[in-house]
Amino acid sequence: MTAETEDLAALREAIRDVLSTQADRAAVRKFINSTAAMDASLWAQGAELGWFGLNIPEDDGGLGLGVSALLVLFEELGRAVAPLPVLGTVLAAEAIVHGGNAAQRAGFLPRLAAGQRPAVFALPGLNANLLLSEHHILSGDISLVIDAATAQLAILPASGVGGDPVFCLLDLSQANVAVEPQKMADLTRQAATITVSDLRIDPSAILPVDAAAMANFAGLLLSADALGAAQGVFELTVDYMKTREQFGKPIGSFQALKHRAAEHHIALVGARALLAHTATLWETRHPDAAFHTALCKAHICEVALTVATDAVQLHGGIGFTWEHECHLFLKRIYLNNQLFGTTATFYDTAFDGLAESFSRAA
Amino acid sequence: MTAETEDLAALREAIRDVLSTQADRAAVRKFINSTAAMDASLWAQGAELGWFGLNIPEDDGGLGLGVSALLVLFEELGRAVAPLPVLGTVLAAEAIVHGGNAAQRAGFLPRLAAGQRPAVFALPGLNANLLLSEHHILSGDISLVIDAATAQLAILPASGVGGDPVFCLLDLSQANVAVEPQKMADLTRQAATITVSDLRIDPSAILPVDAAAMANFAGLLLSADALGAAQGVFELTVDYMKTREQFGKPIGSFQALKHRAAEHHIALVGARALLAHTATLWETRHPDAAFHTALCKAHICEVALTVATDAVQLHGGIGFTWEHECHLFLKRIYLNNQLFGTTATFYDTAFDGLAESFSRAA
Amino acid sequence: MMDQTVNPTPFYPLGHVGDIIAFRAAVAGWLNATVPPDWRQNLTGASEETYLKFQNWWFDQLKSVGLATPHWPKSWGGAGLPLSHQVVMIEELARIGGPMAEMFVVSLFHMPATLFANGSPAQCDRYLTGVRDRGEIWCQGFSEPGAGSDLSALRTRAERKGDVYVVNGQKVWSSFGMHADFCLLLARTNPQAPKKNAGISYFILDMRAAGVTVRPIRQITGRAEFTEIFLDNVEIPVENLIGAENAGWQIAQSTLAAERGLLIFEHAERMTHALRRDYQALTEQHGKPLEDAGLRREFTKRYAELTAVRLLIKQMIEQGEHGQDSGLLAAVIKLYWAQLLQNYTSLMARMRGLDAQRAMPLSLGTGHNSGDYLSDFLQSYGWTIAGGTNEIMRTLIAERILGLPR
Amino acid sequence: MMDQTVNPTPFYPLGHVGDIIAFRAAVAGWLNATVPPDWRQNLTGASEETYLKFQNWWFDQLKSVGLATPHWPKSWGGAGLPLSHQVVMIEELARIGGPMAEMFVVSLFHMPATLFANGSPAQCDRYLTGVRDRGEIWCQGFSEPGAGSDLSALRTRAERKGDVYVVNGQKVWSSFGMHADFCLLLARTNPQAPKKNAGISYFILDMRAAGVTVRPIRQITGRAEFTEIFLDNVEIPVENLIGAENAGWQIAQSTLAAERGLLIFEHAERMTHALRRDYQALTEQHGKPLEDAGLRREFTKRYAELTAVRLLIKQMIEQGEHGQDSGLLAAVIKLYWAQLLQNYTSLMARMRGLDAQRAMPLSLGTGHNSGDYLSDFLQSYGWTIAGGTNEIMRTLIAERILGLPR
Repeated sequence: MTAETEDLAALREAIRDVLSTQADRAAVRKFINSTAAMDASLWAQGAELGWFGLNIPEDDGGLGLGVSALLVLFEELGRAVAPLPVLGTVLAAEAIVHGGNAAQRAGFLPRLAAGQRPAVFALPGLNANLLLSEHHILSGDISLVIDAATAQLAILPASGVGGDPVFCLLDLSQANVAVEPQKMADLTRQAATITVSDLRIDPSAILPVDAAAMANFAGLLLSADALGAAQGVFELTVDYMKTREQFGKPIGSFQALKHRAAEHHIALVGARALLAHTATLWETRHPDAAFHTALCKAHICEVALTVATDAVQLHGGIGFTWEHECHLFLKRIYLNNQLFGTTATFYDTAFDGLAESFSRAA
Repeated sequence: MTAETEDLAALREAIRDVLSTQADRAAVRKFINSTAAMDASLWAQGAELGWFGLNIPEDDGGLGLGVSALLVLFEELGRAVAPLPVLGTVLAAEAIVHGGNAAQRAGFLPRLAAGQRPAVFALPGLNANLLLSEHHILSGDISLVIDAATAQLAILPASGVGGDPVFCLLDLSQANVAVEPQKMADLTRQAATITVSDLRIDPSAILPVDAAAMANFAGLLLSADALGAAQGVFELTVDYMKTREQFGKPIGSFQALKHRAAEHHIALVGARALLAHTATLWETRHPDAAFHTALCKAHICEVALTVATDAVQLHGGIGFTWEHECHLFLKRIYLNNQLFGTTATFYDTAFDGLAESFSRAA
Repeated sequence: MMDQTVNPTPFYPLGHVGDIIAFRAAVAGWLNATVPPDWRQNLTGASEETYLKFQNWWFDQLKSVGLATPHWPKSWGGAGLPLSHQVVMIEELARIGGPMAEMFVVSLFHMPATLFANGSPAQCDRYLTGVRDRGEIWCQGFSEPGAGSDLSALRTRAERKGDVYVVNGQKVWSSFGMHADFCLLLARTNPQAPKKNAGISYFILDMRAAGVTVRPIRQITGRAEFTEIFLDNVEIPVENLIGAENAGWQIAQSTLAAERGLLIFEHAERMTHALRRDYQALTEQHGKPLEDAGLRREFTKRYAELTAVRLLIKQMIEQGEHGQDSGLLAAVIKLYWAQLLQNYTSLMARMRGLDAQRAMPLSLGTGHNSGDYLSDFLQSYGWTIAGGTNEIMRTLIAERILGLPR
Repeated sequence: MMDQTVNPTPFYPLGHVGDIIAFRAAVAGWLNATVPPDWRQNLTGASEETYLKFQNWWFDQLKSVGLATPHWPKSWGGAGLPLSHQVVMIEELARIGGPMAEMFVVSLFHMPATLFANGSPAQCDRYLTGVRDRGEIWCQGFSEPGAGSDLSALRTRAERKGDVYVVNGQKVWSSFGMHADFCLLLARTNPQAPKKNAGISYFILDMRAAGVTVRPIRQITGRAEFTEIFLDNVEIPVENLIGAENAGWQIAQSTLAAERGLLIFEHAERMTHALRRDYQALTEQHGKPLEDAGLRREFTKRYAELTAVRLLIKQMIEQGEHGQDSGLLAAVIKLYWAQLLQNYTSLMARMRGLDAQRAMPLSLGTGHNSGDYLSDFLQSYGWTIAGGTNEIMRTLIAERILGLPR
């Protein structure tokens, strides 16, 4: 692992700059206290800066900066607990880049990149109950689709003839599609239940999707978001420890608290190295990229949850209040832990990949 | 759970008194530095005081004081890291009490109770390779039998006709039985490999044994031993923390170390309550006794290992030396963790029992 | 159900004191007949007003059979129940999953513990009667923004002026302050005292006095159970001083020691039943009993710890019954319980997967087994931070039990 | 194998410096031709004498191809290898599971780091040559029974008398002191210095001087790698003072910072290969790849941490290559590695079950992957306690990196 390239460092700074005004504490607080499903001005700003197309090829209207750039974005969004429903759009674009035909690429990717069509992507699972009939009629519902409250386009899993999973690309603004927003414990993001009644799906809108690869890709973004959020809440905590006094001394001078902070620091430093390395594996299309991604999701989300859980404790009473931002981080990280698979399942995926990598090398 | 009864407290004090002279640091050290397979004088003392027959019924020549008394003995032995190969004898007696015929009870139990026949008991497993033929000829070997280096009598698992496990009672001093001692990392106990060549087993010497119950019973004794050892090493550690100075202060005044000590204390207090309660369940023949026993083995040995692992760290360099007794405790506890099943397997047994208890109560 | 008139039942537990089996049956029978089976649903997404009404209703139900103040001595109108019977009462309440009288905790435990030991006869008479007969609600005014773990740093000032003390300052973390009639208040009467602990006095504050402003503090679950109390030239009559002037620190110790035993016992008993329900729900969700070995073992480990802490609580209760001081055991239990609760609720939130991440309507007054697993986890900080943080408890255990140097 | 004459091989790695691929191939080829495949077996249950002979033999092998002092500048007879090549050398050594030159760690790292920065030309000449040409062995005499984590409390006294310092005192935890020719010694020259750190001087001690007694300390693995050194009126010539009198504390910092990067790198690379061997052994033992979900995840978590720490080490090495100070990153790596090593070896001991509990003959010089899992775990305390305990590292990280107040 080398230090971040200059390009990425510049991108990080630019994103952080924007977020420091558009998604500062006041803005996040305002969003949370509003009934809005998304912060439209932040979305517009992100669109203008090309955030949604960072990883979309230039030929498809994106910036083609690769996965590393996307990870910088997600890390910064996490660090700011920014209320930006970007995950769905990025995942939908990834699915179309890999599985869309020329017309779909041309029709959707530039608009996704430009933030003109907020989108979502979902995987099969307990909450997915969509059926695609022999005659390509889609019916049923799928719940807890992250970012769906504000989406216009969706790539959703359905059970096809014979039970095989298929992925359908559909417009959510049609008459026979209903989107029912679902608030999450994480106040900075929303989900929705999407109900489809007898919607005809054009055969070309059935996309070939590598579900495992998509789960991994989502996991990578979520681990960057979790790392950023953990870093954010840890910085808050260290600052607080320097100023808050008890027994006539800053609480940061108490050795037991110091030692816990040191443990959090080294865990975060290790997590950051793991993530940066995994980004490199992606960029070089290394065969170990997939299992390192699963490792990131499992390990980084776990580390982040440990840090955030203790951050509230280290803040004491004030960290237990709604007004303080600690809980925004904790809840966001907790959701990241559970999205697109749990820590346990991602560790299992990582182990299988590690075993495979051992036998490949043997 | 109530406080310990007066009888048990008196027994504990009596045992501790004996061990404080017969198994003090010097005696333990002397044993470790010797080539002896056991401390004969400690064995004789234990025999005289009836330790081996604490849980053997009075009619069979024991003291009939029940499981609670036995647990007090094991806890005190652990606390003193006493080199007394008593586990094997107690397990063999338990197997004969439950599975022996009248002649075997009369023939063996009084002598086991009196410490005249050191014995061992083993369960089927990876290290057991004994076969009992159709004609009752026993052959093969079994390794890592705890306490076997000094035993005269054994109850050993063999694979019978059709592969079913059977348990054979045999005299180890016979010509076609060889006992090869195996030193363990735990310096206070030894094991052996027992090799049997074409030994005829009388049908009456094939004992009905409930292997799961015996594993549980062994687990209970081992958890008492582990708890005692953890308590012993923790007391050493707290004492050391009060006197050892660094940076001009006793290390026990450093908050980070204090907090770790407090965590160890509460874990040990909880473990002790769990063990005492489980003893009560045994004495009342409560249906939940078995799964609580598995819970004790898993949880108490785990707590003990955590405490002992940190005890060495809290001692710093001195704890890393052979001359200091820290490692005797750590190694004894580690062995307890692995004997008759691991923490993982005992947690699994406990869970199954808990689930069964739920459905029983439903 | 909340405005239904009290229905006289054939169960009168107090008629069976001395026969513990009959007492248990009577309590169980009465609870079955009294606790509305849908009370949890009714309080899910309910307004604070509904909650307040329900708490008052429940207190009245308990009062109607003499069980509102079971642990108070008969001389003060309590049931004077032996501890063994209080234990039974709590066990049965936990078994049926009945409501907790959580709004009355200070009224039932802290205030009387303080007044029994230090109150004047007139104070006892007025305020104990107020709780017993009228269900008056008390809150506690100890912590301040600058004095959390370090109470001795408190800055709220009480100046004697003739027949009153004039009080100025700010209190924080007062549970149910918005509903409280009275407050147990610590304030500094002698700022010149050489030790910071000295110079503090203990008052009864009428929450309706002029100059008292209460502001709810929303906690991370979304619930506003705590309050800040602002005191702006509030006049407290001198007869509302408890004990001697500047003796507040000592008196506060009896307040803090008041609640531990039975409250944690109730929580632990409730967790025992919750764990079983959780086991069943998870088994249904996953089709078989927790087949994931890692999570299953974590679950089993928590069960071991729950068993252990219940045993320790019973030990403490027995010590109390024999008049032994169990303050140090109480500290062990507080720390053990706080960590167990946090670990257990976090495990449940993880085992429940994405479903546990939905925003759910608040389930008021259902403690840490609301069924909203993430909320229960967040709620657990109430135990790890309030009433002595885990950190304070660890230091106390290390110094007072293990004898490690300061 | 140990007395076989050096067999000239076609591999001469130093001939390929600059072409890293060819260099790697040459190193690998040389190692294959040189490292006895049975060296681990030969050192299992071996005597200390056999071990000493083997370490010397291995040093000679390295020397014969110029790889004994790869990181020393050419001006001092080293290979002056670029860091990138040293990394390759270590990677290949780890891959083949070759021996570590562990007895020479102080000779190769601490002594030269100290002398390059603070030694006189005569000192450099004498002692660097001694290691390079004659394989002289050095040990470190810093810690004392009363000065472990707190070095400033050291009490060994050196009094100037004419041309010598007369030294009295006791040192402890000196690795390989029984084999050492020389010792890097800290002793107090000015007991009246106002700060305890001042008043300490830094000496070169000849271990064969009159009054030096070395006693091995057996550690919990049974191995005696450490020693105590007793100093009874030992005379050290004044020319063996390093730097100025009373400047020892500052000079010691350069000694302590000497080793971190490459040594931990070597250990981590070795663990990477050990982990793979362990995976295969466990898969064979259990018939399938770690089917227990709980243990499997713990194993995978350790793999994640190993990956992370290897990346951090590479980052530190690159910083070093660019002349950046990486002292704080080194502290992070030391703590991270120590905990990882202890957790990994403990996991392996547990996964191996009862088999890992046998007493096994010591496997000398095989580091923390001897194959005796319990010993490896016990050995790991060498990392969590020595060279700055975990506790010292945590405090350092909290104060120096996070800026938390003292």
